[in-house]
Amino acid sequence: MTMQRYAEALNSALREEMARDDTVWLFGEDVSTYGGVFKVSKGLRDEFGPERVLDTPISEQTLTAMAVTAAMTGTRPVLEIMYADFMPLTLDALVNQASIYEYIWADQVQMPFVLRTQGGGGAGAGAQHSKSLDVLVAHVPGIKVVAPATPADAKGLLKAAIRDPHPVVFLEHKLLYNSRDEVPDGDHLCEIGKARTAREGSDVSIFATSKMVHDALKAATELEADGISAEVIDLRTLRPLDNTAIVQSVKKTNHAVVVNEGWRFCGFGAELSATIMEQAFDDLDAPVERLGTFDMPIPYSEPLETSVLPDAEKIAAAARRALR
Amino acid sequence: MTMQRYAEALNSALREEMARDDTVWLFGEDVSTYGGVFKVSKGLRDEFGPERVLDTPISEQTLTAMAVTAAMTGTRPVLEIMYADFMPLTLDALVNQASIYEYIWADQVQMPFVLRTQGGGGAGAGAQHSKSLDVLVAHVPGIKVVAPATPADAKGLLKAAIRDPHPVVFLEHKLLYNSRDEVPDGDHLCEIGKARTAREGSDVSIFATSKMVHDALKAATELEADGISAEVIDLRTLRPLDNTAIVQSVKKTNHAVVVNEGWRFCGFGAELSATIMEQAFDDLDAPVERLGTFDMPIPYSEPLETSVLPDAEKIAAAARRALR
Amino acid sequence: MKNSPSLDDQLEMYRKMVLVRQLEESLGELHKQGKTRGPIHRCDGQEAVGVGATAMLSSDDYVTSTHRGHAHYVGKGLDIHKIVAEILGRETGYCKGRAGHMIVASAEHGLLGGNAIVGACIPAAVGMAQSLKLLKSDRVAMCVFGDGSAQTGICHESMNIAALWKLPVIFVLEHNEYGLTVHSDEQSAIKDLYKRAEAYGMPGKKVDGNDMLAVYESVATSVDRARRGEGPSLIEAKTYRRAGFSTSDMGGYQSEEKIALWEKKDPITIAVKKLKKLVEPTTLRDIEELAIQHVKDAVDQALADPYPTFEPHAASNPYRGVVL
Amino acid sequence: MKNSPSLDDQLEMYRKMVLVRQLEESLGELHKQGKTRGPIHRCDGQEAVGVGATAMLSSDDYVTSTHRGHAHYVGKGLDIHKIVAEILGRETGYCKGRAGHMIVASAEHGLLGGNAIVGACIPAAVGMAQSLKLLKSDRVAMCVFGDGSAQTGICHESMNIAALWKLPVIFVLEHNEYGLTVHSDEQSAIKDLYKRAEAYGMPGKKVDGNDMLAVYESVATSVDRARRGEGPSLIEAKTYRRAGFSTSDMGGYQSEEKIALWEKKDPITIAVKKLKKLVEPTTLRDIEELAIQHVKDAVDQALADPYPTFEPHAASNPYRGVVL
Ligand SMILES: Cc1ncc(C[n+]2csc(CCOP(=O)(O)OP(=O)(O)O)c2C)c(N)n1
Ligand SMILES: Cc1ncc(C[n+]2csc(CCOP(=O)(O)OP(=O)(O)O)c2C)c(N)n1
Ligand SMILES: [Mg+2]
Ligand SMILES: [Mg+2]
Repeated sequence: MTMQRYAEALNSALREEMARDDTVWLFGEDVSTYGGVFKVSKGLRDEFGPERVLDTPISEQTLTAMAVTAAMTGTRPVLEIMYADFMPLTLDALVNQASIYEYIWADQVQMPFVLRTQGGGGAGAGAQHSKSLDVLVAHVPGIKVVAPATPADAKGLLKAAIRDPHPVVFLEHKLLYNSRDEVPDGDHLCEIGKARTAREGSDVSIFATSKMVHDALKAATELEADGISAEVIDLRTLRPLDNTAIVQSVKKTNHAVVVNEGWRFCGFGAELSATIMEQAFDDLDAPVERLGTFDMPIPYSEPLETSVLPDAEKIAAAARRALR
Repeated sequence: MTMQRYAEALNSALREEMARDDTVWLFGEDVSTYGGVFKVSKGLRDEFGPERVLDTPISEQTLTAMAVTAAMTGTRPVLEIMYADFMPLTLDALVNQASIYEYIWADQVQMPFVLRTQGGGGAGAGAQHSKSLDVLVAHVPGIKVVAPATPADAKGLLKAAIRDPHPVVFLEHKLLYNSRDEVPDGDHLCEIGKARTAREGSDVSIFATSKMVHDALKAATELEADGISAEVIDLRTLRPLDNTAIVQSVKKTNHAVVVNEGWRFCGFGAELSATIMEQAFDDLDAPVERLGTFDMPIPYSEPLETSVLPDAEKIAAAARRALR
Repeated sequence: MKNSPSLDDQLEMYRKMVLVRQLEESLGELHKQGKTRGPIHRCDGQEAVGVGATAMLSSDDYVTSTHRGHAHYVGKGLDIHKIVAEILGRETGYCKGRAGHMIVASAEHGLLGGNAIVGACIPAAVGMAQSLKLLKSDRVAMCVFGDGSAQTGICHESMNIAALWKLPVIFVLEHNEYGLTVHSDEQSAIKDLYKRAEAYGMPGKKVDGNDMLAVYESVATSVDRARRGEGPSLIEAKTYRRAGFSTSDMGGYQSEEKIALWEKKDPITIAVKKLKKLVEPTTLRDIEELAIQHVKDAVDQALADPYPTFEPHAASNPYRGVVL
Repeated sequence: MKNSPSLDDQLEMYRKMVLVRQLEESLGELHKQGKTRGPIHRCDGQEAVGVGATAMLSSDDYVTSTHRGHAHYVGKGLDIHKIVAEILGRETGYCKGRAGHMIVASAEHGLLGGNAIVGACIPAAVGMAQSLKLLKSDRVAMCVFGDGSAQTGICHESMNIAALWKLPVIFVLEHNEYGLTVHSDEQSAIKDLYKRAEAYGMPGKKVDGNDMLAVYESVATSVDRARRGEGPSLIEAKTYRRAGFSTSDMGGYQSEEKIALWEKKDPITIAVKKLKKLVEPTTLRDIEELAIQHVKDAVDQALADPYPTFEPHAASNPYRGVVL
C-alpha cells in the first residue's frame, strides 16, 4: 500500500497502462504540455512523447467522435473532457455513435476507449462548471459509467476501464483530486460493475457514488451518535449497476437512502430508487429517500451553492426520515 | 369540434399563434419551402413570409443556441429539430444556456422559445432516427417538457408552449402525425403541467406519455376482457410533473405501471416509478412495474425493432404482473 | 500517367457505376412495391463520386459514409447481395438486418460505415486517421459527405484538427446542390466549399463529380499525399441529386430543367463515351448486362432471405434481471 | 474622420482601460488574500480590445462575452462596484451573486453576458441579431471571443448562418495567443484566423489589438455596415495574454521574453503616448487617479456587502413537494 492523492492514483493508472500497452494514447485540452488542469496527466508527455499525449483544439464534439472511431481501428484512446458540464457536447458521439455500433454492426467492431471527465459542485465554479450530469451518459446503452470515490478505486477502475473492450465514461470529482488514501501496490485492478461496502451497518442503507460516498460516511458517523447504524454502499459503477449488492443491503436494513450529486428530477437517484423498489419491495419498511442537487442551476455564491448541494447533514436527515 | 390529424392540429396551433403575435417565428431544417418533413409547418411560409419561416443550414447546435438568445431579446422562436435523436446536439444550449439564465441572472431575462422535435420507434428508421431521449431534457431544470398524445392536446399544448415565458421542449411522435381525432374549435389551450385521465379504471393505473398512451389504452381494452379495470393516465407534461394526478390515481387503484418509450435504465420511467413510491408508498400493494425500450440500440429490421419497443401486449403483461 | 487508372481499373469502375445505378433503380422499384421499410436515399446520377473516389483505395483503407452511401459501398467493394439484404432487414445482410439502409458497415472492406447523423462521418474518418498515424501505417481514411454536412460544426472542428495534426484523411465533399429539400444557396453564402480548405491550411480543389476519371485523378493525388504523411486535402466533387432526397420525398422544389440538364451530364453516359474510344462496344455491353443481372439476382436472393430473430446483446447492456 | 472617436470618447476609453487594469490588479490581490472563490480570468494587457470594440455601441446594442470579460463589461458601461460584488458573490452584484465571476450579465446595458462555455457567446450573438432583424431594428449584436473559441464547431455554424442571413453581428476575435495553456499554433494550422471570414462570404480584417484607436476604427466600420443591413464582419484583434490563464494557472509554459515584449506594447502605454499629444499630462493623471480610486472604493464596498440567502426559484423548477 502507498498513500496517494486521487489525482496521483489516476496518473499512475495512466502511466502503467501506457507502459503496458503502446496502443494506449491520451488526448484532450491541456493534457499534454501542462499535464491537465487537474494534473492527472502530469509528466506523461515527457515519458511517452507528444505523439501519445496530445493537446487538442477546443472541439469536444469532434474529439469524442474521434475517440469512438480511433478505438474501432486499433488504438485505445483516453480522452479528457475538462468538465462534466461539457458532456452535452460529447453526447452525439456517445448516443448516436459509440452506443450503437457493437450491436448494430453485429459485433464487427469493438470500441475500447475511455472518456475521462470530472464534475461536481462545491468549488465556486458556477452554473457552467459545477454540474454532475452523470445520468445523461448512464442512460445510454453500451456505455459503461464508473465514478470512483477513493484513490484506490480511481486507480483500479481506470486501469480496468482502459483494458475494457467497450466504451467507458469515467467520472472524477474536482473535490476529490486532493484526497489522500492508501492505494494497493502492483497491478491493482477493480472490476467494473461491482459495488463496495464502504461501511457496514444494520438500520439503514445509504447508496452513493463519487464524492457523495464521503458525505454519506460523515452522515453515518453523525447517525451513530444517535444510535443509528448506517450502511454505506459505494456503487462505484453507475452502469452496469450492481443490483445484487443493492438488494443484499436493503434486505438487511429494510431502509434506504439514495444520494447522487446530479439534479434530483430524472437523476441517477431515480434509477436507484426505482430499482430498489422493484427488486426489494417486500423488504422495504419505508419509501426510499432520494437526494440530489436541487432542481435548479447551481449558483456561484457560497451560501447559495451550499444550500443546493446534497451533503452529510441532508443525508443524515434523510436517513432519519427513512427510519421515522 | 373538428376532426384533425395530429400534424394538422400542430399546424393550426402554429398558424394561430403566428397570426396572434407577430414576434413568433419558425426556423429549422426544411420547415419553410417544403413545410417540414412531417408537414407540420406546411403553408406557413406562404402565409407569413420567408422572414418568419426560415429554412436553415444543418447546424442544430447553433440553431438551439440562437433560439435561447433570440427569445431573451424580444422575439418568440419556434425551432424544429427534425429528429429527437439529434437532441444531444441541442443539449449544450439547453443545459448550459437556457436552463441557467433566468435564475443565474436574477430574472433579468426570460426565454419564451419552443423547441419542437419528434421521436420514437416503429417506423423502421434505424438506430439513429428512432429514439426518444426525452429524459435527457426532462432532467434539465428550467426547461418544461411536454409530449402530447392526441391532436387536441397537440394543438392546445403547442399554443400554450408558444405563449409560455419559459423554454419548452415539445416532443411529438412520428407515428402520431397521421392519427386523427376531434380538436376543440376556437382558441384551444391546454395547461402545461396537468395530466389527463385517458380512461378511468379501478384496479391498476397505467401512466404513459405520447404514443404509449395509445398502447396503454389498447392494453386496457385487452385487460378488460380479463375483468381487469385499468386506469390510463396521459401525463402530457414530463416536467413539471403532475404529482397530484399521479398520487390520486394510485390511491384509487393501489397498483401502478409506468410506460415510457425511452430506454428503461435511467429513463423517464425511473422518475415516475420513484415518485410514485415516494408519494404513495403506503397505497402501493405491489412494486410499480416499469416499461421502456430495451436498453440497447433500436434495430432496423422489423421483427427486431418490434421486440425492443414497449407495446400494448407488454403493457398488459406488466399490469398482470402488478396485480399478481 | 501517374494517378490515372489503368484500362482494367476504368472498366471496373464502369461496372461498379452500372451496379449502383441498377441497385438504385431496383430499390426504387422495391419501395414502390412496398417491399422496403423506411426511406431509401438514392444516388442515381452521383455514381462517379463514390466509385471514382474509392477506386484507388485498398480494402484496409477506411471509408466513412452517409445516409446516401450506396456508391461508396459498391466502390469499396461490398457485395451487392449483402447490401440489399441489409437494406431489406435480413439476417444475411452485412449487419444481420440490425443496421438497415443508412448505417451499413463492412469491417473487412474498411467501410465503417454509413452514418445517418449528418456530418458524423467526418470526425469519424479523422479519428481513424489518428489511429493510423499512431500505428505508423501508410493507410488512409476517407470521408465522403454532402454539401449540407459541410455546414455542421463537426466539419469545421474535424478539418481544423486533421490539418493541424497532418492526418492521413481525404475529405471528399459530394456537392449535389441539396441538403434534403433546401438548396445549397440557402445553406451557405459561398458556392465553392472547397475554398474553405484554405481556412485550415490544407489543399482544396474542385472537380467535375460526374466524371469518374476526373474524380479518380483528383482524389488519387490527395491519397498519395496523405500516404506520404503530408496531411489531408479537401476535394469538392460537383454533382447533382436527380432522384429527390429519398423515396419519401414528395418533391416539387427541384426544377425540371435543372434535372434534365444534369441527365445530359449523366456519369455513366460520360464514362461510356470515353471508354468507347478504348474498347469494343460489346465489352461495355457485356459488363452492363452482367452487372444488371448481378443486381437482379442479388435482389431476388435477398427477398428470399430470412429475417433475423431477436436476441439481447450483452455488450449493449440489455434488460438484466427484469422480466420482459 | 468617420469612425474615429472624438477626444472625449478617447479619454473615456482611456479611463475605462485604467479601470479595467486596476480591477484586474485588485482581483489578483484579492485572490492572493483568499478573498475570491474559484479562478479569476484576468485580461491585463488586453484592455484595448474590449474597451475599443464596445466604445461605439449604445446600451441597447448587445454584447456577448466570455470567461474573460472584464474589459467587455467595463467597455459596455457596467458599474465597477456591481461587477466586483458579483465576482465576490454578494447580494449587491449584477446577478445577486448567483452568476459569479464568469457569467456576469446586465440586461440594461445589453451585456448578455459572460459565458464560461467556450464558444457559446458566438451563436448567442447570432440569435440576438436574428431577433433584431425580425424587429426591424438597426441595433447590432457583438460577440467578443478568443482564438481558442474559434476552433469550436459553433463558431463555424454561427459565422455561416450570420453571413448567409446577413445578420447584424460583429465577430470580434480577441487573439491572445493562448487557449488555456495551449498556444494557438497548436490549436490551428493557420495563424491569421480573420482569413476564415472568406469561407463564409463576409469581410474579415486584422487589427492591432493593443491599440484602442485601431480597434475602435476597425470595429466601428463593421458596426456601421451591420446597422445598414449589410451583414456581419470578422475582426481579429491581435493581442497577448500576459497574466496567465487564470489565478489558478501555475504557469511555466509562456516565455518570459514574449511577455516582456508584449509589456512594451501595453495598450495603456500606447494610448497615453497618443493622448499626450492632445491633452495636458495632468488631464490623464487625473483620470488615472480617479479611476484607481473608483475601483478601490468599489472593492471596499463590495467586500462589505452582504451575501445572499438561498430561496428556491420557481422558473427553474426547484424541488417541489419534497421535504428538503
Ligand atoms: C444532425 C442531423 N441533422 C439533420 C438530419 C436530417 N437530414 C438527413 S440528410 C439531410 C441533408 C443532408 O444533406 P447533404 O449533406 O448535402 O447530403 P445529401 O442528402 O445531399 O447526400 C438532413 C438535413 C440528420 N440526419 N442529422
Ligand atoms: C466547451 C468548453 N471547453 C473547454 C473549456 C475550458 N476552457 C475555459 S477557457 C479555455 C480556453 C479558451 O481560450 P480562448 O477562447 O482563446 O480564450 P482566452 O482564455 O484566451 O481568453 C478553455 C479550454 C470551457 N470552458 N468550455
Ligand atoms: Mg447534398
Ligand atoms: Mg485565447
